[in-house]
Amino acid sequence: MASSQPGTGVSALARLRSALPFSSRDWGLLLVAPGVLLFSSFMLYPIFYLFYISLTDATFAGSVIGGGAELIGLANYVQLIGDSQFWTSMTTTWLFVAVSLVIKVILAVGIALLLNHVRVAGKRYMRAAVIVPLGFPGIFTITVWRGMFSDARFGVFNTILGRYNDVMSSLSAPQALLFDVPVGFLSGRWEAFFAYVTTEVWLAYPFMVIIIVSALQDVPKSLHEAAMVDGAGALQRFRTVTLPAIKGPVLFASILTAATSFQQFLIPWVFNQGGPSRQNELIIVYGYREAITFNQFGLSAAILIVGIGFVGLFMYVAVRYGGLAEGVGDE
Amino acid sequence: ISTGGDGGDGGDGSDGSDGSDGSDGSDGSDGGNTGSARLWTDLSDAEDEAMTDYIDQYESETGNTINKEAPGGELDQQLETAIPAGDGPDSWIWAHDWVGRFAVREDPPFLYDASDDVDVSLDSYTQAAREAAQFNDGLYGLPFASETVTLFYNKDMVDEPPETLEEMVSIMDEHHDPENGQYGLSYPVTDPYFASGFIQAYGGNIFDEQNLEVGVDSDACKRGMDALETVSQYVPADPGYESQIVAFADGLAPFAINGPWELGNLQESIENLGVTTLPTVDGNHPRTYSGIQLFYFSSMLADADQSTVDAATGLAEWYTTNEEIIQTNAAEQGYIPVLADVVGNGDLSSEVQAFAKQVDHGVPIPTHPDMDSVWTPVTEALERVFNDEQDSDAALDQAASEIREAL
Amino acid sequence: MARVTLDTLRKEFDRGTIVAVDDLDLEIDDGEFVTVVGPSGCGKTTTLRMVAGLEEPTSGTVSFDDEDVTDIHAKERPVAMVFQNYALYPHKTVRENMAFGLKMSTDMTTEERHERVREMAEMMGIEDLLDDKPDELSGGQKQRVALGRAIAREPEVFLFDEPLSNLDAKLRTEMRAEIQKLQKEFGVTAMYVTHDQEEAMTMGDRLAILNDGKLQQVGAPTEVYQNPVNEFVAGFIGSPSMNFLDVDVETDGTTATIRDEASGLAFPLSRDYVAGHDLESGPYTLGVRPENIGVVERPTGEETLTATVEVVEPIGSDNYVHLDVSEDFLARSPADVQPEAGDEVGVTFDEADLHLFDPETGEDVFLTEEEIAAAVA
Amino acid sequence: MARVTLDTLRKEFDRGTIVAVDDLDLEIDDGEFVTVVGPSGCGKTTTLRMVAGLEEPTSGTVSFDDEDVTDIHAKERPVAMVFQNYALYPHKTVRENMAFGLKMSTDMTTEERHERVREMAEMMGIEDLLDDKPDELSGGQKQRVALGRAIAREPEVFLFDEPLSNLDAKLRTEMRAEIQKLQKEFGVTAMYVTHDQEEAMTMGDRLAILNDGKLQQVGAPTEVYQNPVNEFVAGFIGSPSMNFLDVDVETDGTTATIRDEASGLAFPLSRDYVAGHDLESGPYTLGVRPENIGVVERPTGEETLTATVEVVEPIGSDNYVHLDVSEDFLARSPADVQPEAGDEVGVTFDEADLHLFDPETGEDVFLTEEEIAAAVA
Amino acid sequence: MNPLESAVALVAGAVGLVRSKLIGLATAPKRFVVVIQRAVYDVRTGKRSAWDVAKSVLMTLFGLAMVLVLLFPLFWITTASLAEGSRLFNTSGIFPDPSTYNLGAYRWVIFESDFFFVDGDWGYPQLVLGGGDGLVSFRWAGTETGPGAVFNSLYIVSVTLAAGFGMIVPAAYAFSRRKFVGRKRILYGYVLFTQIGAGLSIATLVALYSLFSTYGLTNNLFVLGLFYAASAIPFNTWLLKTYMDNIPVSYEEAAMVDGASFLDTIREVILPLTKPGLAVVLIFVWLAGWNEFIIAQTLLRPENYPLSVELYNIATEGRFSTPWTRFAAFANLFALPVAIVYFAAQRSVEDGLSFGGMEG
Ligand SMILES: Nc1ncnc2c1ncn2[C@@H]1O[C@H](COP(=O)(O)OP(=O)(O)OP(=O)(O)O)[C@@H](O)[C@H]1O
Ligand SMILES: Nc1ncnc2c1ncn2[C@@H]1O[C@H](COP(=O)(O)OP(=O)(O)OP(=O)(O)O)[C@@H](O)[C@H]1O
Ligand SMILES: [Mg+2]
Ligand SMILES: [Mg+2]
Repeated sequence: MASSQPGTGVSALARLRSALPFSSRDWGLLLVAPGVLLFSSFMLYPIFYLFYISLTDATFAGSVIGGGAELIGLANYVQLIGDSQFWTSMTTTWLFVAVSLVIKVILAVGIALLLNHVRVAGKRYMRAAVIVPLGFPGIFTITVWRGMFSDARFGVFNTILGRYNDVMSSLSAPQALLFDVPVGFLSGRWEAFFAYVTTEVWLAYPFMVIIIVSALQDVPKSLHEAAMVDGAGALQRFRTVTLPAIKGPVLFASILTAATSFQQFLIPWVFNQGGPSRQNELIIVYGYREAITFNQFGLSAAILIVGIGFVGLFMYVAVRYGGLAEGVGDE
Repeated sequence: ISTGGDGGDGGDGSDGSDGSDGSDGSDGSDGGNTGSARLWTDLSDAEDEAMTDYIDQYESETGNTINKEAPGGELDQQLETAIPAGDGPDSWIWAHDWVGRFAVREDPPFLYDASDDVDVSLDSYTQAAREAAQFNDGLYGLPFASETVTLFYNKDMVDEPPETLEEMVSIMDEHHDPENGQYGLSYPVTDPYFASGFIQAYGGNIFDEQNLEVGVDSDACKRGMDALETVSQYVPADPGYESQIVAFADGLAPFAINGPWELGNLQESIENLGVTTLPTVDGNHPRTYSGIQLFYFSSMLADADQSTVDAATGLAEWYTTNEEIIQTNAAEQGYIPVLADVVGNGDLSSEVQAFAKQVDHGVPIPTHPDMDSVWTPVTEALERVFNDEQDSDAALDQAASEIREAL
Repeated sequence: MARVTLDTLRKEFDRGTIVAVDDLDLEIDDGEFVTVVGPSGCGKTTTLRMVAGLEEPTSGTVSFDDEDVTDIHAKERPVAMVFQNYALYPHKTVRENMAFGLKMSTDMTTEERHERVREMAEMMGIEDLLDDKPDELSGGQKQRVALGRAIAREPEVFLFDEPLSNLDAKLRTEMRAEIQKLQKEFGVTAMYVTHDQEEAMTMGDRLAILNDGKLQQVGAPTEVYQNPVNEFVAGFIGSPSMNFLDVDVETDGTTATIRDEASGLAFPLSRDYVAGHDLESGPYTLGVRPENIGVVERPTGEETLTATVEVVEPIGSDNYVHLDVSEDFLARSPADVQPEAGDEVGVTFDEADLHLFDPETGEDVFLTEEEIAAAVA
Repeated sequence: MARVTLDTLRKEFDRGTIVAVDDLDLEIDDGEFVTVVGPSGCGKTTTLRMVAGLEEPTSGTVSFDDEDVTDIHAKERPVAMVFQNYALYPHKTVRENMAFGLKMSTDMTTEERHERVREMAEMMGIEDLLDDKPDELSGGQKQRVALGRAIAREPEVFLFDEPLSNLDAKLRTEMRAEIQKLQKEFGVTAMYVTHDQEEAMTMGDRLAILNDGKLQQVGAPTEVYQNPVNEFVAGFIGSPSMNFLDVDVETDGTTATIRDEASGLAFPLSRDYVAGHDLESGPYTLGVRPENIGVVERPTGEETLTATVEVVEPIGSDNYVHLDVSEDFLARSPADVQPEAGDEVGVTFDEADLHLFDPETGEDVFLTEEEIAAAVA
Repeated sequence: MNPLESAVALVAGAVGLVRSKLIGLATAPKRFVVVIQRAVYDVRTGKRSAWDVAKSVLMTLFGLAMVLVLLFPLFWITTASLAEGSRLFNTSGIFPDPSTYNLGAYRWVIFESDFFFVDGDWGYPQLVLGGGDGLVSFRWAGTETGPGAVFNSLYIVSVTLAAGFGMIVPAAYAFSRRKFVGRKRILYGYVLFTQIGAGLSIATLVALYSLFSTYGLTNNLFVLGLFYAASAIPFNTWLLKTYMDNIPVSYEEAAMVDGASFLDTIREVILPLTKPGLAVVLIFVWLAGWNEFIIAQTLLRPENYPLSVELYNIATEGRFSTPWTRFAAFANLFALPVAIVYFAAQRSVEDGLSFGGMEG
């Protein structure tokens, strides 16, 4: 056999290739580039622009577009920190994210478990039906929910509560169990908050259900059986087999939906514009209102940049510690 | 980039050729001085149909072209972006409350001072209307109707329309029974526009535009507020507009306080509908805010050809001074005339007359550029009071201080 | 620990269209190790699962020590099972995996449990892995953990479903020994399902052969190997498997000859043989194992048969000589017998090594009904 | 069809930290069948993938018939590959799967392709499956389709990556014969990767043993079996594997004795042996295959050694007798030698069957450098 | 496959999916009866205990009840779309009086609104021979006002789909299979941006408008379609990449060894195997272009409004109130086809969204 010949054509070529920063293997970049380009120009660029606005004294849209705004440095941010409405909005937003997330997860896990259970007949159709809300436009469903939450005596929920009261009082239940109808779902601070959360949960549960169902179906049957043979009852099997298996996907879905919740705009806007008395202005509504109603574009931009910053930070932490980008790092 | 191909943009029918800047009136070929202008509206179906017919009429009479568009959504938001981008309309129709807000804009300006282009005498209009179209000596539009809220009543439930608040309260007492879904009144009481009549009944001003003074915490307003609180006890628990109107429309309340825009709808659902002025409070007529409908002149006209300016202002002049139109609109749309001649003659329907009378008692909405800084605190104050969260005096005090801080 | 009795155990699937297990009777003594073999789909797994309580029998009963457990839930049976894919809880450490069964079925304190697990782990040589997660382990290590988990509970019955089939040959040999050692040490009754010849032959005290849901034969491995009750068992046990030939026997009661036209076989049986066996003329299936066939490289003409060599496969210690006697006819000869492909060779075998089967029923023709029935008891 | 030459072929992964294939030289003759074996991770798959063009060598060349194809893309090499998991396109029918290669690399019409596929399918006995999708097939059928797909293109070089490892024993034997038959029929050059002993021994014309990316020995299977060049090859080839014993040799040039304290071994070598081999005193590793060890049930004391039986595993035709000579010391004896566990037995072997390896390098001590170098050429 | 063929195939696939699901749904009662008969039989022959059957029945009923509760808003609004008048509430109960149900609102949507044709003035497509810029050109005949919002929506969505798929699929493939400079960083960035979507659009509304108007791109359906595609890129690229990661590389290698070129491999192997993933991406990208209205309303002029904007305009049409019946009818016609496809694609969606392999 021929002995080793260092410097044959191949190895020389290979060496040359590895010396270049770009090599022929990088043509994958070409496949990615158009998307990155389109994304950057339509998504990233506006963010930078928004950041620029946040450094100006722009008052209304026209002063931005018409170029009548002047740079004023970080004054808007400084003003923000001193604005009590900003802190109200931040707290409300985080509370909204947290509360809706918890309810969402519990509800979605419940639905997924039930609609994946052997004893439920026709569960595939039920699953298909249950995810349908995701296909409807938000402006439609949210408007409908606003209608249902109407403060009116004849609003859907108030009617239901009224019927409930009738039934309860006919059973001569104590007064404490009755509701004080009509409940002003949209005119009380916590009532409105409750309405937001309910709607948000309804909007987001389908995505979570899908992901949990997928995960449940990936759990090997033999794990359940192993636990059974090990003497574990239904509850313990849920804890030791099911729960760990769906933990990852639930975390994943939680991160994604939480980030969306954080940016929820339509619900508060359509329901009562973040009211009553600006008490429920989620961060985006707050920013939007500062710009549109109060002609404070510069300040509004600062608010929104802070909002985007939070989402970015949140996603970063999630990606870092939530294993969200698993498979990204295998280079 | 073409958007053609699938018929996606074929929908623009008649105005396909005319670009989007609305300032190319000069291409009106041989006519020489005919032009085209772009008009934005946000009207109900019936209003829109009527407007289309009038515009056709105008076009055939003058040879000018008017491109009427309904951008939908919030008209002011559309304007906010479109005008600075040079893509706005030459004229639009809206109540006068935006005059101040837009007139103070510079870099770029939003409105066009048409003092030099308008030939009709401003004296043709009522005084309130005349004032509403002007701001700091500029003429930014022409008025054609006014509106305000007044009292609707169901003749099947109310034999004689009440003259005083006491009379009204006693009728309401008769009917008010929320347990059984019966109410005394349909009235969106937390909306300052609706609530203004009672609050200002004693002569107070929520906001005094002339002197730039906040008056919402004045004693007069506080007394007016008591009156408002009195009637508030008879409305359904939800102050939202839709939940209010339904009670009256379903025949469950004898009274509603609402505007002319509901006239058509309510006539449909209530067989015997009556309209009258708001009852007096301690002998005072409630001073409701009134809005004046204007043809606004947009800053687009500043750089446009003269023919476009003529087309736009011409339409406004022709429309606002055409007695026939004003008369018909009053009859069909419930528009309250502001053309002095029409207001004077007695050909108006009783409903419109009632509205017109109420306008007379009322005051125009202030057009100060920062009125939103007034509305929001007042709305919130009203909500707090309605929800029994705060005493009415304290609420008004708080609102006043918030307004002073913001202005 | 426990005697396991299966009594006319039956399992149907899909409303009776599939009979996975067909009226199985089997008794496994206390501490006995029974291997269950059979082709794919013959019902091995289903049987095991019924014993574990993971599958409900259609009819029949499962008893442990005369106590009928058919209706008792899996989690209450004193059974441990090792699954083919190990079924280790992926999110638990090795320690937690092994302690889980104890936690569920005993009221030991955490410390006691950990102590027990440590002992177990030491015994299995995995004490260094206790804090690892399953996916950090190699196949053999996983297997050990699965075993350890099963043993830790000190079950009375041990069930194995092809536990070694995912391992490579070397590891398989090692683990085989380990399992046997542990089973003996704890004296646990064990049922071991496999489709591996070597495991089947070497591991069990007794071997049960299933086909099509029916029990074919139960017995000591060598017994089954030497005296298969029917053609199926004969062909299934042993590797390379027994050669079969369709033959005609001509007999006059004192002498007899086995003939096969195709290959030119004419094998006279001895008088003793004929006298000792109750043979009639007619068609039979002749069976003879590869290792019982002699290959004579330079045929003298005195051999039973001459045949042409098709292929010679050297497997190191021996050669597999493929002959054209019938399809897939194989002789296993010592490594020093090395004919070339195409050579004519002589073929010999001894009448004592012959098996004759009824071509219809497949049963060994010399066995009585009773003997055949006894083979499965 | 084509001679395949690998010239100092090398593949590094992870920037040189992993050397998967270490300067491999190998020449495969036109029409030759070479099996490649070695432990897991030794670089078998990587080598194959470099021949197929799926992996770019770090250095070295691959040539077909003296034409350097190192830089030629996989799709242009006249190569067919059968993957371990078959890699049948799950969304295509069997027919489409088999026709795909033809469609891609020839300009046959659809009809011609289908005709060819039909022929292939008939040959492989899968003509009834042509319209099925892969997941409706059993393992063996999938394997056949994968083979058919590979053959249909009439490649010049055939590459197999453990194609049978997912099949059960019986099917494996069957498919083994099938592959060999097809390869001979088409005369295609073939490289066959496996870690199965039997496949390695029986399938190839030559056997190449890899360890740690390095070629250890190439040669006819029996040659490799009988004369392994080093301890690794000796231990790797043959099943059950060779027994190793750490021994001391005492020699005075004419006589020599092999000693092992632990087991009490003292084996005198014959004068002829000593004269014929160049032996020095010192430590060695002694290797002897299980089948070369005789077990005497009633030791007379004349045997080489006496030892205690640990376990006897009957595998039907033979018994594996585990002895306490050293760890895992195994003798393979005929089925009629049946000692009980715990029995004292005599152990014999012949000096001709002994292998002696250098305990440091592992090389066979009787081979010269040249001979060792020649073993891989 | 040319674009037309793939579009046809896409539609045919969707129709097939819907059909099979609907057939399944239609035959469900029959299967249900069989299940019940079996259960009865099993109980009678003692194969199952009555309690066992009862448990199944209870669980199923529970599931059914839950589905009904969850879908209540949609059901409720559908009844509202059938009601008389324009109001959402009636003082007599939750649902409008069934005796007043009528299809008036739907008639309005079809024959009077701008849904299909402006002002509901229906036309029909006509091919014109010897047109200006080609042998055959196409125009709408029989309508004075021209085609309506649905055509704008479809146009936007087709641009979004074409651009989205054109960029998402190759990029996902590259991320999954190739190594290249910056791969990790870009992917990381995408993951960070997956959820900055709807909120971002509102936040950057003005910035966007000024960007678009600077380059004269307002009122351009094509550019708007591109914009939606851009907003869909990060999440869907990542989604599809994850899906592709689970397809064994050996299929591609087999194809390569079979002599398939890169493009052949993509077409014959990768794309067919990625189907469920593609289905999900299709749905998500579609929804991105179909449902958005805030940006559309800001950037477009009325003649180009898609359905979503028209819907919003109906919602805010009244001075102070929403004409509910019309709104509901419009929304139902707008969203129902999509929702039905979504319903039918449940299997693919579950497969395509499987992140089960992820360890938390
Ligand atoms: N849940 C089930 N539903 C329907 N049929 C089943 C089910 N489980 C097993 N079967 C059928 O029962 C028969 C026996 O299956 P079983 O799994 O017991 O075979 P096995 O001997 O374990 O096979 P293998 O060696 O392949 O594991 C097969 O025909 C199988 O198809
Ligand atoms: N893509 C890769 N990146 C990094 N290391 C690799 C890669 N492919 C193979 N290796 C490493 O190269 C070595 C040889 O791998 P290879 O797959 O060729 O082994 P093998 O002999 O085929 O093993 P097996 O019998 O397990 O299939 C191993 O150490 C493996 O971990
Ligand atoms: Mg099995
Ligand atoms: Mg390999």
